[in-house]
This record gives sequence, structure tokens and C-alpha cells, in this order.
Amino acid sequence: MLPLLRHARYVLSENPVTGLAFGLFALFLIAAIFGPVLAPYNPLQSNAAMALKPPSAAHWFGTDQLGRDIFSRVLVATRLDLTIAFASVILAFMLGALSGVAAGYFGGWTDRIVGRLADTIMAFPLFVLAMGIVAALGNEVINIVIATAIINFPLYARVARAEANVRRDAGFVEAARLSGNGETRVLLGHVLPNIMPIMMVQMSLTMGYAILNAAGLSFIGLGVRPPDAEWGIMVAEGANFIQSGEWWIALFPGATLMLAVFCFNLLGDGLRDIIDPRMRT
Amino acid sequence: MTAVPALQVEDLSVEFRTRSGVVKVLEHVGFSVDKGETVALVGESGSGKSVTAFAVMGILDAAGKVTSGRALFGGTDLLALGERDLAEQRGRELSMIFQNPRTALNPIRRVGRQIADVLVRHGGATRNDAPQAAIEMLKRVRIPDPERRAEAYPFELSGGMCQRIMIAIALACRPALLIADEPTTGLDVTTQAVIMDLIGELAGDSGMATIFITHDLALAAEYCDRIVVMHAGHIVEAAPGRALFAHPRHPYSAKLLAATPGETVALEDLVSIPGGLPDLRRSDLPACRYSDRCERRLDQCVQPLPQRTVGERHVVACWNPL
Amino acid sequence: MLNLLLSRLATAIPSIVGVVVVTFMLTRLLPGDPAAYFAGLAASPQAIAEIRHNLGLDKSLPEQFVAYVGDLLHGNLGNSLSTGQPVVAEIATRLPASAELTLFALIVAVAIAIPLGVLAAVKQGTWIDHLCRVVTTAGVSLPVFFTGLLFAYVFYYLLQWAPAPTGRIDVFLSPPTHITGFYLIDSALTGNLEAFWGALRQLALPAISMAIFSLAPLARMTRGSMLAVLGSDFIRTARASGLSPRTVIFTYAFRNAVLPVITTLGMVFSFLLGANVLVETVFAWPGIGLYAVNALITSDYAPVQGFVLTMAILYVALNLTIDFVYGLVDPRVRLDS
Amino acid sequence: MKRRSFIKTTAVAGAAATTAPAIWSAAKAQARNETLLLITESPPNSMDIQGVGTNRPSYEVSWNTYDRLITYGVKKDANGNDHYDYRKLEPELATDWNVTPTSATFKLRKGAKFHDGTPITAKDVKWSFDRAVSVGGFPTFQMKAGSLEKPEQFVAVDDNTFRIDFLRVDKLTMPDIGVPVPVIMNSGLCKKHATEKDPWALEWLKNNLAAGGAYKIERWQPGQEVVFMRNDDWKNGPLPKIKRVIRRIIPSAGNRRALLERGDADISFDLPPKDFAELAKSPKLTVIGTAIENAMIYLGMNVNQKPFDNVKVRQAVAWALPYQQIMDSVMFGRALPLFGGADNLSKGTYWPQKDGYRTDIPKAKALMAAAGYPDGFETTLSFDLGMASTNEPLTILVQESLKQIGIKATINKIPGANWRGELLKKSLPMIANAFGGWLNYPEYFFFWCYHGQNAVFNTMGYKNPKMDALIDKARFTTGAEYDALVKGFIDIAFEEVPRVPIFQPLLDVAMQKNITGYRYWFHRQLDYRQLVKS
Repeated sequence: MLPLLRHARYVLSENPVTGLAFGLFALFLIAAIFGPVLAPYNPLQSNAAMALKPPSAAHWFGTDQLGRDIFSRVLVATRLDLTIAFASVILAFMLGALSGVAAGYFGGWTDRIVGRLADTIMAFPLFVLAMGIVAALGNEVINIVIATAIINFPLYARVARAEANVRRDAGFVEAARLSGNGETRVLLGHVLPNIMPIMMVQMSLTMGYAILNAAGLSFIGLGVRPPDAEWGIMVAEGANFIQSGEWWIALFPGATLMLAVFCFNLLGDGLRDIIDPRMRT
Repeated sequence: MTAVPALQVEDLSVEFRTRSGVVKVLEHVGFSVDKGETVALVGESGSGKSVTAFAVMGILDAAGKVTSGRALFGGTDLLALGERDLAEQRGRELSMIFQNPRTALNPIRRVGRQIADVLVRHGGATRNDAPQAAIEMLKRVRIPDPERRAEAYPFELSGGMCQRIMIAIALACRPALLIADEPTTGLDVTTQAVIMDLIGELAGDSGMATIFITHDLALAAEYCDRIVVMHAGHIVEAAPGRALFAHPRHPYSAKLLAATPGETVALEDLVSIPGGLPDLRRSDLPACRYSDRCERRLDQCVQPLPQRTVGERHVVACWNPL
Repeated sequence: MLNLLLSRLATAIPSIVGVVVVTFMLTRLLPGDPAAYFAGLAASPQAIAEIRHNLGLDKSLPEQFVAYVGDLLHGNLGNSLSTGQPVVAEIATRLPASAELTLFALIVAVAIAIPLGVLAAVKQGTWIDHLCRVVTTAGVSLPVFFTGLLFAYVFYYLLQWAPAPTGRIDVFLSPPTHITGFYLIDSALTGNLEAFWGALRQLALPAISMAIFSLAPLARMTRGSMLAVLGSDFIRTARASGLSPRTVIFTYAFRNAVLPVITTLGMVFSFLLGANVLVETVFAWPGIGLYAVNALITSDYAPVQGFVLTMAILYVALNLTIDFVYGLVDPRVRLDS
Repeated sequence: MKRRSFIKTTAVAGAAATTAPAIWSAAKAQARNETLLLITESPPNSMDIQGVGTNRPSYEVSWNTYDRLITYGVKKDANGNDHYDYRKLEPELATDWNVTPTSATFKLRKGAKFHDGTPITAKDVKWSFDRAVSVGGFPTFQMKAGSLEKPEQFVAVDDNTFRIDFLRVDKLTMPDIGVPVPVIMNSGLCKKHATEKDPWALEWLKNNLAAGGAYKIERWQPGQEVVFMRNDDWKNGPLPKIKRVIRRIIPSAGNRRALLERGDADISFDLPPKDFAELAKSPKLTVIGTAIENAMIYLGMNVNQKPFDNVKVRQAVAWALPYQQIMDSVMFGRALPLFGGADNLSKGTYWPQKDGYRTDIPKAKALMAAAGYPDGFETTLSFDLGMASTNEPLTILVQESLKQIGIKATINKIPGANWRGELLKKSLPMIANAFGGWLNYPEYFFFWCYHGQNAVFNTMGYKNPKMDALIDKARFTTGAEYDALVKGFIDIAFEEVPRVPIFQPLLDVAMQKNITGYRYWFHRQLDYRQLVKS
């Protein structure tokens, strides 16, 4: 563990941007956990008298059409957005890692089926496929998670497959097999844990895309139900107000959304540098 | 033999900055090569042979840094030259060929053009007659059917053929110094001999100085006038080949020789030298980097190493030579 | 080369079969009742049943699937109910719009990203490298719909540098004579400068919004493969031969480094097609992305199926093209097959 | 192109980066003056108003390209703007007509021709009316609303005379001839494209005109734009002033506003209320808002489901809605209130009108308690995703308000196509929705929305024999008896509140100052024929 920490320190000192990303990430995490407590106003409370007010000391990000405090809404939305992203990434990981590892390890038909499935998904423009899935399964948050997981699945499956394929005949796997473990046990107990680091990197790299995807879906009206705050839908709501001069309604959620994705992308890079310097590009 | 040095390296030290600390790869390395002479740099992998060559050529990785020393070549210090001036020298005055000839050639450029590139660059030919000049070079390195081979890509050629191309590239502008970095690694034995003979012959034709980097003492003995033995970034002994074989003075050289039973066995196969190379990142490296492995170690071995001249052009860096 | 093409084509067929099945299932899962929608508000249950029958929606799913595949084989993608046109015709008229936008965005992205990546690799570890990383990462972090809105507001509404976001060409100009369907190409071919200029102006903002989004994968791949190539043996040889830095970087390193970048283009293209949907909505771009969104919202099966199928074929065709280009650049592939 | 000349032209283009080069401006300006650029959100899907699944934008295409026998007159509304007059019928293809209790006889205009030059005859009129009552679906229903049901009713007396025989006395018969449905089609042309399977040429007419109206279609790019060209041979009314109309789709409301404000587009209907409210104050644009006749935005409750089967619960909801807040924050004043009247009794035979409800939480709570739900309940509140720009904030406010009386409503956005299906199923507990009828008669509205025949618009599934009797009777009576019947069913609607009226929407339109002659039509589409661009 110690050398890894030393390595991490080296990477951070070499790359201050990654340090910045870690700081940002901590901020987002705090917002996600304590957002509802920290929010200065009730994010759902309308107030006709305060509708469409520009940013001020009382309302840092201004107010929306119904007089709700945008800062509070942006803050509270963090939890929903991050939850969607985390959940979909974890789901994609579970689907992708398991099937990918199985494909790489067993080869043959398993490999062919998983490969075909991944190819089929990859043959769609991913965002359009996600739209179709949400529309087909129903207009709910959980379906955004599922859709995002499905379109990310091939990425995980491919990486897991390649890694498992390499390790199939590695010494430690052979040893585990010889000591009387069944194939499934070898797979889950020995191959899977070994590809975890690279899967972790993959997860941090796809987080940003997952957030963007969810926001894109709710931008076109799918998924999140009003009055829940979510960055994408807030941008969509604000879009109608930009031309009339109320730029803050769309700008702040949009900028926060961008910052979050930016943070996760940098973080993914940084994590990759720490875990596997060879992959650095 | 008139001893006019073609290249004189003095007090060369090189450091590498890596993720896990600074590595002192070379320390106070000094040797010389005379015109028309062939000198071998011999040592285990990681002893600093190639780094020495790269430092002289000015093609170290970005992480490598020359911290001291001079490399006098025809009156100029190569280490002090700017990149632009050095690039003028490289390929024209001093050339290098590498191990693994197949990867050392641009995989997606026809070999004839790769030779022509060098010729055009150094004014050896105009753009128009470069292709023909390249074919002439192919003839010189005895490639059959050179017109057709010039149009080939490296992957279409055998390893030996690729090394001939490399030699053609290196010698295209008739340089004064050739550095051959393990040119026969990865080639089969008969090809090895052919390539070595070719280098020797072409060098002899033009009075070119040659530095031959190898870990194969037998090969060095066969083709080289003098042998320089390196260990962990130090030169431990330098002597004419015959003298070294007859009477190695450094304990490491002796071990090396003892471990060379036949002509074809490489050093990597030998386990008889106890211990390994020291960790060059250590801050408390002993003055003699061999001392940890040495059976003849004395208390004074911690003091800076002496350079003892023990014979005609025979120098050893040891407090307790054989 | 032909063998390579054929073998690629063969591997693509199962994917297309998969796409056909998935699309069919997906659209049949949509909870809306197109019959009810298109019967009109005042329709009686009988009228709806009749429309459902006419649309073949009262048959069992396998029967519907067989009918669907049969139509496909005859090149019939059905009629869009919301625009009333045959899907094949509509896609044919809209595809050039999307393709022109996407390709133009791709060209802009490549023109920026590749030099950026090369620069970052050559200046590895310097502030230029870090800046390149931050800029491209920021680019890929921008939600395209947000960038698009912002651009339209700033460059059209505030600064008036860009034309009104009203589609492919200024409303008061007529589109150029139809040759390829690409306005830029058609207007250039017919020498219609006015239309060329008009189309280019319309194209700029949406294309740049998309290009910014796709800089990152290209720039990074360029940087990464450039670094790998710069560290390779043959570059050392080239440097040892004294070739000028220019020759080393461009003739030797870059041509080799560009190979993995070509492969990345496929991924970036699919990435861009997704972004297309959102950008087309913001800029009123009459392409297939917008068409698909509208069809999806009205549960209009035929266009959705047609769209996805077109996409799959496009994707396969693109990958074939990429393989082909790869082969042109890399003699190892060209001569081996 | 030679390299040199290309460089030269790009240099020219570069210099003109922000404005169009001068050499092109003259032609462009000329085109602009004679062209009306209408920007809108949704495209037409057919040229045939009688086709299956024809959408509302197609009505506009049909209205401007086809003729009808008669049309409506014009009056000035309270704000001095032109407003169609539903009491005054005027000639279009028919120059005059004679109505008896059993039939109406129309004299057709002499010299009127279709776009292809064929004279328009009574045979064409008969063929067109036959088609309208035969194709089924929406057009046939609309004809039926005026008791126009069978082809035998329509008689081509001679080339210039056409007669309609009445099935019964129906005061909606004559008005129904002026609605967009009974267009006059070129029967000869249509028959050429008819097949045995498709005797009414539905397939062909979807994409082609067989018309003789004021405008021809120059170009139609489905989903993108329709370009109309004036028919200079048109005889059935004064020649329109606008030579060319481009109807262009701009999906984003923000962009539509920007185009109008920048003067790039001429006219648009499709903006959010807030933009209309702001543009109305702008000196650059004219905004005309006309109350949409016979229309309302309402909250509907499913009377066949617990707990909304209880009238007290429905009344509690009616007393709990945040009416004024909706008017201010959602509609920005661009609507007429349908709440806060003196009491829940009808004030006359007009519709819609204010009911007596207003926001009174204590009263709502008391009613909830009386209904047996002192602690409230949970339900869902649905709306059509296509109307999200107003219905989303509206439902959020309603949700917040209902929470105060213990009703926890989850908001459910339903995409367009599913919405229609869900309405048909009549299973949604609570919806926010809109309805507007073409013909401005209260009983027409009630027939669709409150009658026990349970049409799709009776979204609440409301059935009350007493109300049905009043509506049925009112359809065929006049005078004082009619007034009493209308008052009767309005009073019941207010008392029982299966749907709570919230406001009457305005049909807002924003246009450049140089556009005049805008006329409000019941079909809420733009009539290009009266517009003038100076």
C-alpha cells in the first residue's frame, strides 16, 4: 500500500490539475451528502413575489420562474445527478465486468454472445439508444440509470474481456485451478479481483459521460419528474429564458453540470495515472 | 598504429529523473577511440553501455541529463553542441546502428526512401538522384536485387536484411565514427557473422572508427582492437583485447571472462557472478559499485577509485587489482 | 483489399441482424398507442381499432416482425405517420443535412485536435501539455445542448456575428442545385457563392459546438500515440541519422501516430451522431437526429426503426471506410491481406 | 475554379463576415419585402385535411390553399383587432345561397378555377362533400356535428348550383360549412389518382394539392418548411397582398423569440406566455392576444375513481388551487381568469365564464374533512409533455398547493402519443389539460366535454343523465328555452366540478410592426390572405 501512496503523491505533485480535481470532487461529495442541509432555501418552495430575480446577495444564483432559489436547487440537485451517475456506472460495471470476464475467461460461445451483444449496442448512436430505452421502459429516473448502464456496458465488457483473456493462463490462475477450485470460483475469486484496478479507472472515466447522458435525457424532457431539481432539466427550463435576458436560470445549472463532468474527467485521468501509468495517454 | 583519437569521452556523467527518484546511470566515464580503430563496450545489461552511446549521439530520452563531461569529436565537444548543430553531425560524421533492426526502421516507409532521407538531409544526394544513390548503398551492403528491395517495407524483409539496411543508412554519408549497439542481437549465428564482417570491412575501407557495444565478450574479442568493460555506470577496465583476455586485472573482468566458456554463450545465461547490479537510486552508493559483489574488497574500496595504468593502453579502476 | 472488405462486411452482418431485432423490440415496447394518436381526438373505439388493423398492430409480435423484415428486404421502411412521408424518402432527404454537419464538425475537430495532440506530445510535461489536457477535458465536459444555447445567444443574439439559427441556409436564399445533398459541396460545384457562404455561416455554430465536444478523444489519442511513437526505436534511428526535427516529427513520427487516431475516428463519429440529436434541436437543423427525436416522442415506429437501421448501416460503412483508409496509410495491412 | 479567383472570392466573403455582401442585398431585400416568414414549432404532416392523422398545422395549409363554399365575416374585437364573426357567413366559392327549413342552395362563382385551370363546378363540390362524410375519422365527425352525414344530402343541380338537403333542423349546419373540413377539391384530378382500394385518393392527396385556393405550394420539405406562392388567378376573394409565405420550423422557443426580436422573422404564434408578455411591451413588435373562444385550461379529476368520486373532494380541490399564482407566474397575465366570480351560478349563455371558486385553504380543508379525508391522500397529477412549458410550472404550483390540504400529488409527464392513449383509457386520476372547440356554442363544448356519451374529451369520465338531457335539448332549441338550458348545465358543471376551470388562454401572436391585417380565427391558424407587409 505504501508504495502506491508514494506513487500517488508523486502523481499529484507532477500533476497539480489532478489535485484540483480531487478537491472539486470533495466539494461535490459534500454537496451531495449535505446539500439539503446546506441549502439556504427550500428548493421546492415557490415564491411568486421573488420570481425571476437576478443573482443577488440573498439569492446567489438568482431565482427561477416560480421564485425558487436556483442556488439551493443546484446544490440539492447534486445528490440526484451524482446518484444517477454512480448507480448507472456501478450497474454498467456489474453487467460489463461479469459478462466480459466470463467471455474472456471461457471464450467460445460465451465470448461470441457477449461480443455480439456489445457490438449490437455499439452499432447504435449511444444517446439515441438511451432515449429509446427510457421511452420504452417508462419516463422514470430508474430507467435513465438503466439506459445509461446499457449504453456503457460494451466499454466495460471489452476491457474486462481483454484483461481476463490475458490472465486466463497466468500462473496464479493456473495455481488456483490446480488447487481444486471450480472454474466459476477461479473466475470470481481470482480473475475478477485482479481486474478491479483497471475497472475502477474505467468507472471514473465513464462517470462524466454518465452525468452528461442523464442531463441530456432530462434536457429533452425524459426521466426526471418535476418539481425535483436536476441540472439538465434546469438548463432546459432556463433555455426559454435566455433570449429574454434571464441568463442565470440556465447558466448556473449548466456551468455546475460542466464543472462536475470536468471534475470527473480529470479525476478519471488522475486515477489512471496512479493505478496504471502505462495507460497514460 | 598512429593513435589519433576520433572520439575522446571524458568524465561523462548522466542522470535519469524517474518517477521513483534520480538514477545516476553514468559516473565519470572516460575512454577514447582512434581513427580506424574498433573499440568494444562490454558489460551486463544495465551497465550503461547504450546510455554512453546515446549521450554521445545526443539522443538521450527527455528524462536523461548529462551532468558533466565532454565528448571531443574532431575538435568539437559534442555534448556542448546545440540540437541543430548536433543534428548536422549525426548521420554525416557519426552514425549509429541498433539492435532489433526490424523495429529500428520506420515500418511504413519504403526502405529505399529511408536511406534517401538521410542522403538528402546531409547533402549526399539531391532529391532527384537520391533514389539511385540509395540503391547504390543497398549494393554496398550487398543486398541482392537492390532495385526491388528499395521498394520494400521493413516487414517484408528478414532481420539480417533489415540490419543491412540500417548499416546502409548509417554509412550512407561515410561517417568518421560508427556506433554499433548490439547490432547482432536477435539475428541467427550465421547472419551475425556476416553482419559483423560487413561492418568490419566497410569500416576498414574508409578508415572509420567503430564503437561496438555488446555483452558478448567472445564477439568483442574477435572483432575489436580494444575492450572497455563497464559495470553499473563505471568503466572498470580498458585494455587491448589480447591483453584483457591474457590477464584481466579487475575482479569483475576476471569473473566475466571466467563465465565465458564458449563463443556463443551470452552473459545473461551466467549465474556465476554473485549478487546483482546495485540499486543506482541509492544515495549511499559505494565509490566502487562492484564492492558489494567483490571477493577482493578492501577497506580502502570506499575511497574514490584510482585509475591505474597497468600496461600498454591498459587501465583498471580498482584498489586491489588482480 | 477486397478480401478485407468482404470479411469486414461479413462480420458486420450479425450486428445488423441484432440491430434489426433490438429496434423492433424497442419500438414495440413504447407504451404509446399510435393508433389512438393518429385516429384523431374525436375517434370512436371502432375507428381506432380499424386504424390499428391497417397499421398491422393487431397482429402478434412474431407476425409483425416477419412483416417488418419482409418490408425491409423490399427496401420499404414504411411511412412516417407524423409527417406522412415514406421513411426512406425522408431519411434520404435528411441524411445529407446530418452528414454534412457531422462531417464538418469532425473536420473542424480533427483540424484542431491533431495539431494540439502533436504539440502536447512533443512538449510533453510542459505547460502546453497541461493546457491542452485541461482545454480538451473542459471541451468534452460541456453538455452540447448548453454550448449550443450559449453560442446561439452570444453569437447570434448579442453579438450578431452568426446568422439566425434557422436551419441549413438563410431562409431567403434558395438551396443550391441538388447534386450530393451537401450544400457546401453542391454550391461549390455549381459556383453558387452566395449559397456556399450562406450554408457555411449556418454550419459554423452547430459544427463548432459539436467539434468542441469531440476534441478530447482525438487530441488524447494523438498525444498518446505520438508519445508511443516518439519513444520507439525507429524514431531513435531517425534522430541518430540526423534527420531534421521536422522530418522526424512529421514524416516519421506523425504518419505512424496517425494510425490509431484513424481508428478513434469511428468512435468519435458515433459520439458525434449522438450529440447531433441535441445540437439539431437547438439549431433547428433539419437532420435525422431531430427527425428521430420527434418520431420517438410521437411513438412513430417506422421512422425510429428506419433511423436506427440507417445509423447501423452508416456505422458499418464508416468502419469499412476506416479500415480502408487505415490500409492506405499502413502498408502492413494493405500488403498482408 | 482557379486558385487565384477562389482566393479573391474568399477574401470578399471574409470581408463581409458580419453582413451579407452588398451585391446580394438588393435581390434579398426585394425577396424579403414580398415574403412573409412565419416561424413555428410544428410542421404539417399532410396536405389533406380529411386524411387520417392530419395534424393541426396541416389545417393552416389547407385553409390557405383550398376554398370552402362559404366563410365567416369579420368584426372588431374589444381591442380593435380583426376577429372573425361567427354570426356572419360570407361568400367564398358560393356567391350567394338560399336557406329553407329543408335545404340550402348555393350559387357557385362563375370563372372560378382550380390551380390547374379546370373550372370549379358543382360536381367538384358534391364530390368533396361526399368525401368528407365518407372517409371516416375526424372529418366525418366534424361534418356530423352539423348534421351533415350522408352523400345523398348533397346534390349538384347544375354546373353552378349545389344543394344540401337537411336531415334535421340544426343551427350548426350552416356554420359547419365554413369550418376548415369541407374544402372544395378538384374531383377530376383526384379521380385520376384514386384506386379501387383508395376511392377517395387519400394517398395521393396527402402529398398533393387538388385545390383552387388563394395560395399554391411552391416547395414542401416535410418537417422543415412549406413555401407558399400566391395564386394570381384566384377569384374567390380579394387577391392577397403577400406574394410568398415561408412557413419554417424552428424547434427552440428561445430561437423563435430571438428571430422575431432581431427582425429576421415576421410572425409567430409559438412562444411561451412570458415572451409574449415581454414582447408586448417592446416597441419593435406587435403582439395581439385574443381570448380563445370556447377554450380553457383545467384540472380534471376522474370521477369514477376514489377519492375523486366524492364531490366534496373535488370541491376541496377547486378551493385549494393557487389560481392567482398560476395567472402571474405561469401565464404572466396572458390569460383570462375563470375563477373568483361572485358565486357558482351561470352569468349568461356565454362560455367559458368565471366560476365562484378561489384559493381558500381553510374552506378546502373543511371540505376534505367532511369528505372523510381529513389527512388527505396520495394521487398522481399528469400532463402532456408536449405542453410542458406551461403545464410543468402549473402542476408544480398545484402540487405545492394541494400539499396544504394533505393531498400528496406525484407529477407525471406523459409523452405526446401516450397522452392520447391514456386519455382514451380514462384511468388517470388527475390531469392538467386544455380543450377548445371550433364552434363557439356552449352546448358544443359541453357535448364533447361533459356529456355521458363519454367522448375522449370528457377526460373525467363524467356521467350525469340530468346534464345529458339539458345538453341534448339545447343543441336543437333557441330563444329563452335555450338560455335556461345552458344556464342549467353550466350550474351543474360548477357545482359538481369534475373539471376545475383555471383560465381561458389567449391566442397570442407576435409580429413585426410592418405586418398588419392579422385576423383571429376559431381554428387558431394563420390566415395569410388578409395579411399586409409594408
